[in-house]
Amino acid sequence: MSLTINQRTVGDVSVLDLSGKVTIGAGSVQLREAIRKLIDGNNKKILLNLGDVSYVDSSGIGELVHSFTTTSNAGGVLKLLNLTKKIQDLLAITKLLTVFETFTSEDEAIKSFNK
Amino acid sequence: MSLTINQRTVGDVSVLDLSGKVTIGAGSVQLREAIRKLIDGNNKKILLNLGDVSYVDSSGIGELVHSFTTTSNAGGVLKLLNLTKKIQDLLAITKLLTVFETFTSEDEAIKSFNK
Amino acid sequence: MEQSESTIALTINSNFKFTELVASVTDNITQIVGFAEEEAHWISLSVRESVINAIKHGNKLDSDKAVDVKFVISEEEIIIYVRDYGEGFDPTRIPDPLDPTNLLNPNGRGIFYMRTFMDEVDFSNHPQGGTIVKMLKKKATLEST
Amino acid sequence: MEQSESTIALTINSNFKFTELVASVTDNITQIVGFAEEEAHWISLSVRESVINAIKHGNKLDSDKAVDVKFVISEEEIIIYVRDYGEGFDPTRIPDPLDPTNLLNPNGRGIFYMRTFMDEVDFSNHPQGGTIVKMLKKKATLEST
Ligand SMILES: Nc1ncnc2c1ncn2[C@@H]1O[C@H](COP(=O)(O)OP(=O)(O)O)[C@@H](O)[C@H]1O
Ligand SMILES: Nc1ncnc2c1ncn2[C@@H]1O[C@H](COP(=O)(O)OP(=O)(O)O)[C@@H](O)[C@H]1O
Repeated sequence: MSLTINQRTVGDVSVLDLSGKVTIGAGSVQLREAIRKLIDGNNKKILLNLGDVSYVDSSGIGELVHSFTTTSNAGGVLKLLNLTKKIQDLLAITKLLTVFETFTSEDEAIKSFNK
Repeated sequence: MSLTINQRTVGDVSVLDLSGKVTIGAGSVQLREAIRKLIDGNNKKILLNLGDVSYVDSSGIGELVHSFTTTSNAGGVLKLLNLTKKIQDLLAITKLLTVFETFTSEDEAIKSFNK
Repeated sequence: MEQSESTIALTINSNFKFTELVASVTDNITQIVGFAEEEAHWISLSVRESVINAIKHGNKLDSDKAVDVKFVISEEEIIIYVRDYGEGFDPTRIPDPLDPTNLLNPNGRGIFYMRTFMDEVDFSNHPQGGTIVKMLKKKATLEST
Repeated sequence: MEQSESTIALTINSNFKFTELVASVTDNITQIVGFAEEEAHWISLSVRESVINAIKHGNKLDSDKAVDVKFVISEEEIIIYVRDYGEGFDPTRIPDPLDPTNLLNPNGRGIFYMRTFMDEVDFSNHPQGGTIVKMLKKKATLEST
């Protein structure tokens, strides 16, 4: 129903595997806390894996934007991995593909943080 | 969504494997036709396999009763295989377990027709 | 102690194609209230039976006539009202499906199932015509402290 | 040629926990009309956005206030009305989410998505107060003979 976030570390990159819905309510709060914790722990290279996100609405997109700006404001970098077709559409329509760096390969995403 | 009926023959018994819903609407009509065809073709030993039936309401129970009486009236025998817990409950509550012969093993069900 | 009560109202035209929709709303609501899977299944069945009766016996399949379904939920129970715009009927005069002479009748089990699965089932006539079925189901309470 | 029109009406209290219910009713209805999966997804998203706005901006999370959703369907299209009991607003004066200065705003994309995915989106004020959002979507027609 709501969102499950699994956290892993690959090299010096923190990967958050999201699965479920990012909509108004539970999903947003959890994502916000996960990002906050990473930044507080000085983990500022963050990769959000959206491959298993089943539903996103405008609040969910807003939450991705919020994660991005929170990370940037703390001097970090947040990138997106495995956009579903529908998330891709929602980001494209609102010109957010120009804001986010997105990847379809985890390897390339990880490498990109240390270029 | 609605009902799928697959027909097989084991010895001289016609087995109808039902899968889906037996509720008001499509499911009932299909079952009625399948039984009618068997009887018209002089196949009067009928076993209804309900193992994959996901939903039954009072119309569905009524349809099982209708199948039973149609077959009996034509001098045939209709039995039930693999009742789900919920169908079992619905039959028990309305005393229909005293009407239907029911089986949990297809082998035994088939054998019972020729005892 | 009731924390809060909510009402969800749903109106459909008299067409069987909308029974799945009502069932799915019911499933959604019983999940919000927190009924266990099996209880939820039988509540949904009871709602389905009463909506089918409203469409078939009440509104006599006249698709211009509405069926109004209202769900009143609290932390402990659900009350469902199903209203049609038919001529009404006398629920004390329907045949007993358990009577041996009725056992092989393909019809006549809907209300019996409703009464079996719900804690309360009441029929009344709406002042402006039509039948109102009221069904109540309390959540199974854990007997632990 | 319209064969028949049906209306489904749904009323909820202003609580986000009911948005899934409205979405699931929407999914059920778009399936009945026969929308393709992707169209159905975006219709459901648009309904969700407008219901969330009605709860949040219209009724300001006052759970005693209702949100009325009405679906009018035919063979070719769906029209959805979402009504709240708030103070209304001027839809011509909302910020453009594509404006570079708004790009990183976490809010302000709901109406834009609704306008993108639906064929028609109109806002009006109900004579008794509150906003009515009307959204229309036609079924994609096959251009074959
Ligand atoms: N809403 C209603 N309006 C008028 N008559 C009704 C209504 N609901 C039930 N009935 C009557 O009660 C009878 C028993 O209903 P039910 O137990 O659901 O079985 P069934 O619908 O299979 O006949 C119906 O046959 C009908 O005559
Ligand atoms: N039903 C409504 N009642 C009052 N104001 C509304 C309503 N719907 C939208 N608005 C106003 O329009 C603005 C834009 O809405 P929207 O594009 O959905 O983005 P968001 O809800 O994220 O702000 C809202 O911030 C609000 O001020």
